[in-house]
Amino acid sequence: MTETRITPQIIAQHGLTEEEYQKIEKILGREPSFTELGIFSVMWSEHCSYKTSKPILDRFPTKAPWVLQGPGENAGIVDIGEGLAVVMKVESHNHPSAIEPYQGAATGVGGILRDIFTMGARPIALLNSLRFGDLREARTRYLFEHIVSGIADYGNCMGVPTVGGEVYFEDCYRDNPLVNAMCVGIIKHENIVKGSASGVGNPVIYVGSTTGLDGIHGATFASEELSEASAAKRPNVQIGDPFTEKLLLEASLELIKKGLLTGIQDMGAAGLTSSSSEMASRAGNGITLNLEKVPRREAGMTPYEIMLSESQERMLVVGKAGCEREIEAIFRKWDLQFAVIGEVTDDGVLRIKEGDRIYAEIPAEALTDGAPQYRQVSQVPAYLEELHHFDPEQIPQPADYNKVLIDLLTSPSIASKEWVYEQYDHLVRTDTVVLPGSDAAVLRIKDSELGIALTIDGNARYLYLDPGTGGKSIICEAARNLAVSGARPLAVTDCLNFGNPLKPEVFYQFERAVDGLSEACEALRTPVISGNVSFYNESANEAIYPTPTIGMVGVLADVSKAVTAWFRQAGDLVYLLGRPDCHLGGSEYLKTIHGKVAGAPPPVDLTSELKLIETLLLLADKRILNSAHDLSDGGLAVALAESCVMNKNNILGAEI
Amino acid sequence: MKYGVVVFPGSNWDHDCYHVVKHVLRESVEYLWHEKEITNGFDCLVLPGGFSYGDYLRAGALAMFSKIMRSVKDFADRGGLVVGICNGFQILLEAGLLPGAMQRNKTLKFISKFTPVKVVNNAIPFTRKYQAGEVLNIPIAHAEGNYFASDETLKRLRDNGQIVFQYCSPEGEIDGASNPNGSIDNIAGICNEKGNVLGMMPHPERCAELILGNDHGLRVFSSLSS
Amino acid sequence: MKAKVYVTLKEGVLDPQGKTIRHALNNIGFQGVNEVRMGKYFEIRLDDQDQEAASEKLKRICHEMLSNPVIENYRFEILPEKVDL
Amino acid sequence: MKAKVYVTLKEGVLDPQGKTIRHALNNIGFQGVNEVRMGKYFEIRLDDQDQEAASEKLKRICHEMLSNPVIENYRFEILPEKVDL
Repeated sequence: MTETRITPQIIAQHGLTEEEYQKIEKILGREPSFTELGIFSVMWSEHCSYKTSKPILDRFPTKAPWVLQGPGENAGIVDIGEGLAVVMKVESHNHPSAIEPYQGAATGVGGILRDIFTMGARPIALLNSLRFGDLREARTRYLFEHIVSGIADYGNCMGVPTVGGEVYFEDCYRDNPLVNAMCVGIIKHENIVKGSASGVGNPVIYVGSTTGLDGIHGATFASEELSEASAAKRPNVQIGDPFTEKLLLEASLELIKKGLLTGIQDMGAAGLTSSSSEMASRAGNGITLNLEKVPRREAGMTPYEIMLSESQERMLVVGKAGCEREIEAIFRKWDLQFAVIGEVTDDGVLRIKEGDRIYAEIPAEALTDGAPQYRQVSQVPAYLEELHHFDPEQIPQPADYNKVLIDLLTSPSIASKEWVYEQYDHLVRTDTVVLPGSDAAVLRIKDSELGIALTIDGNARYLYLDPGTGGKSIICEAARNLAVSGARPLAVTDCLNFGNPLKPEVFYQFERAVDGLSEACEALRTPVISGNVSFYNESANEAIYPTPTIGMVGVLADVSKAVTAWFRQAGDLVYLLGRPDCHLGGSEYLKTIHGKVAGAPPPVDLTSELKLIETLLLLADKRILNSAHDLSDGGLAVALAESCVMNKNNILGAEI
Repeated sequence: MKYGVVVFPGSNWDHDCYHVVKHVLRESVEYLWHEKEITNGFDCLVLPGGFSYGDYLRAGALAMFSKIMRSVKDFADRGGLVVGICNGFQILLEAGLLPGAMQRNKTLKFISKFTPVKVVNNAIPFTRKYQAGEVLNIPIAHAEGNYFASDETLKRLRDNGQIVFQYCSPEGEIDGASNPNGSIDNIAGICNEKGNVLGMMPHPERCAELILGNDHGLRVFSSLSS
Repeated sequence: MKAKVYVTLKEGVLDPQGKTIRHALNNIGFQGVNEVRMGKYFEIRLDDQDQEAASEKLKRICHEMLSNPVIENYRFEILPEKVDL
Repeated sequence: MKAKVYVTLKEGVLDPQGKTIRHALNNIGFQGVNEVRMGKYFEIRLDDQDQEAASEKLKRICHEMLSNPVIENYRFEILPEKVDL
């Protein structure tokens, strides 16, 4: 079964340490084959195993009576009443977007959509959080334009409305833009499907695009297995095919509705390897795959390449034995390529065969849960000390307050994002009641009075200055954005974008941020139900700001009580809720006007935040508010200005 | 009234047209899969918006070859009512049921926003319940809505009153400033000579209920009922 | 048999993409670019061995699908298989 | 000086449009169409009289704007003005 001789150099090039290799030998009771080494290297990578972040992620609160599915599945699920549930997740596609912005961002949207409909839910909304360098640089404008059009083209073609998001510009993202894509679906409780290979003997079916050489990570070196020619042909860019994905969406939902399958999963990172091993291990079963049956785009692909390929728009389905004919009829109706490539076994082993030769035999559980976990060293960043010596008194009073307000309103991070969201179809499915531009998007649910509100928020500068307080403040901001719209915050999906975790200063940021996020999630009763970690985000080998982005969903008992952010009519009274104390630390004013990033972010009082949310919900429920707007970047002045001019058909003023 | 909503692989707005007809208008409606022949008993066919075949090659280019298009043509020739919305309009143009062609928006960008549109011809079955010159505020959402027609086609459209909708300013002015995509003559919707086939880029099904902003689009459908 | 197909806009038909590209080229400092017209280019591999049959088939493929006769012209060249594209 | 530019996807890079067109052609009865690859075609008119200068300029135009070097190749031909395209 051995192919290439395993050498220490090959092991290192697979990103595995000597100890990890020894653990593999102990698990297998022998030396691994080359294909097995590739499979372990991908499944035990940071991206798939979370081996550095898992000990910290376990601190997140993930339980609540309304949580039907917490972290660990393709996406998280929360009950919203009337037998309905919302499925939600956010994913990052930062590095591919830095290489090819259009395709990188597009395939990011494609991936997050699949995570939702593989749970059996119809995707009903997309949001995204984008971060770039300085807009004055041509490269940044290029990335910005192509990332936005990549997201637009994919989402629009899929017929899923992009209803909200945020865009920030900060020097630290110059070479490493952040592209976080969030998707939300809706489902009846009884239709929920888990990504598990249950039912020994059930057929394992491959459906979707053919397998190519694209995106094979891990070692890129010459050996018998990877000829120079194939290395050259291995484009590191995956191309999105939204049309095939639309067919996959409709076919999958039809299969699920007719109860023809027991499990379904997207072939995402590490493609066939992660989908088969994760589905097997969740069900406590094994899977045997016959690779000669895998539809492929290139001739002469090796088992190693087939198992590690990350071609897009492919799914693994575990059908119910006996329903093969009906399943295949649905794939034919939607003109989809498919093939039965294996079956579920009861020995808990992932067995990879081509013809009658076995290339891999690995306990599935060892792949999904066997990776060692690491306790990284954490150390307070040196910059913190110096930045906290900030005395707001030495900031001179502005000579011309009007000019300051105009400068803030025209700074790219605050300015209107209409140029961006006008490229997104935010109306398809005719459910979008509050369109992009307000504090949160609100969607109605047909045949029900319920409404759901969605937002995605982040404030990297606060976390840069104090990861703990910063983490708390973005949970509160997301919750406030929902509450001002009249929705009760329910749950969080998080995308944790950080630098290299092996640097102690970065790991300090990561650990403190998760603590802050956890504390606020606990206090505001918004548990984390899904998420994603993206490490190694560096710009000119300097880590980006610690940037968690928080997707949050809220529910409205009566969607007609939704509240928007713009003033409605002259003569209305303007109230400021919450403590009006003044903090300049980490403010947009300090950065934009004085070019300073310093001080500490405003302290967060979680009990008063909870009271504020309850008050806003009460006011909305009683239909007392004509509008409500959250104070965030730029503070009170910017919030007032926005409320005056947001509604272009009814521009108003305000006397304070 | 019995409606048939045609579903191509890649259609997205089929759900929404179906919803408006069934739940808002309370008329009977069925989905028609693109590989089926149309049986009789239908009064109006809706070709919905979306990205049929991913809009690969050209918007609507590949959908034209679906089996159902032959019977859509026969249905139209017999005087049946056919409305093509956005991608549906592009398919009608590719299939030759309506004259002219669509090109990429002048901004080369996808545009999604509420847009003022003027009803120029209120004498066809789809626009009977509008006043002539009425300004509607209807969402558009497309990347290829830049309508082109040769000079003689344009002349024929004008002479026969086949121009049904034109982009305009909120006050009803038809000028360059109020043209979102570069469409010739600000054309947003046209019909065939008999007036039983309508193609329009704006989405009436997206504004057929007050909760979505306004119900200006509803009368494109309700005009057909008595 | 390999074929190259060129689909271009007819005279007098506005070319929004060509116009925008020319404009962008001037903006980044390329002088003397008088006109840019953008079209589609296809490389097609056919089974047919016989030049005549291939050309007949290509005509129909171009006319019926690859080009929109209302606004586009098409041209194609057929190359014997062994020529590297 | 007139130039023809051909921009095509690199080998191994998936071409969803070409794939879907080939599939559609088979569906409507065109047999023996083994592969369709779709790319872009440009006709550019330049002021430059000198072949060398034009070629130099075109290289930069293709590299910086008309093609995406990460996933696309380009080729161009320069024709003296009087040749009808």
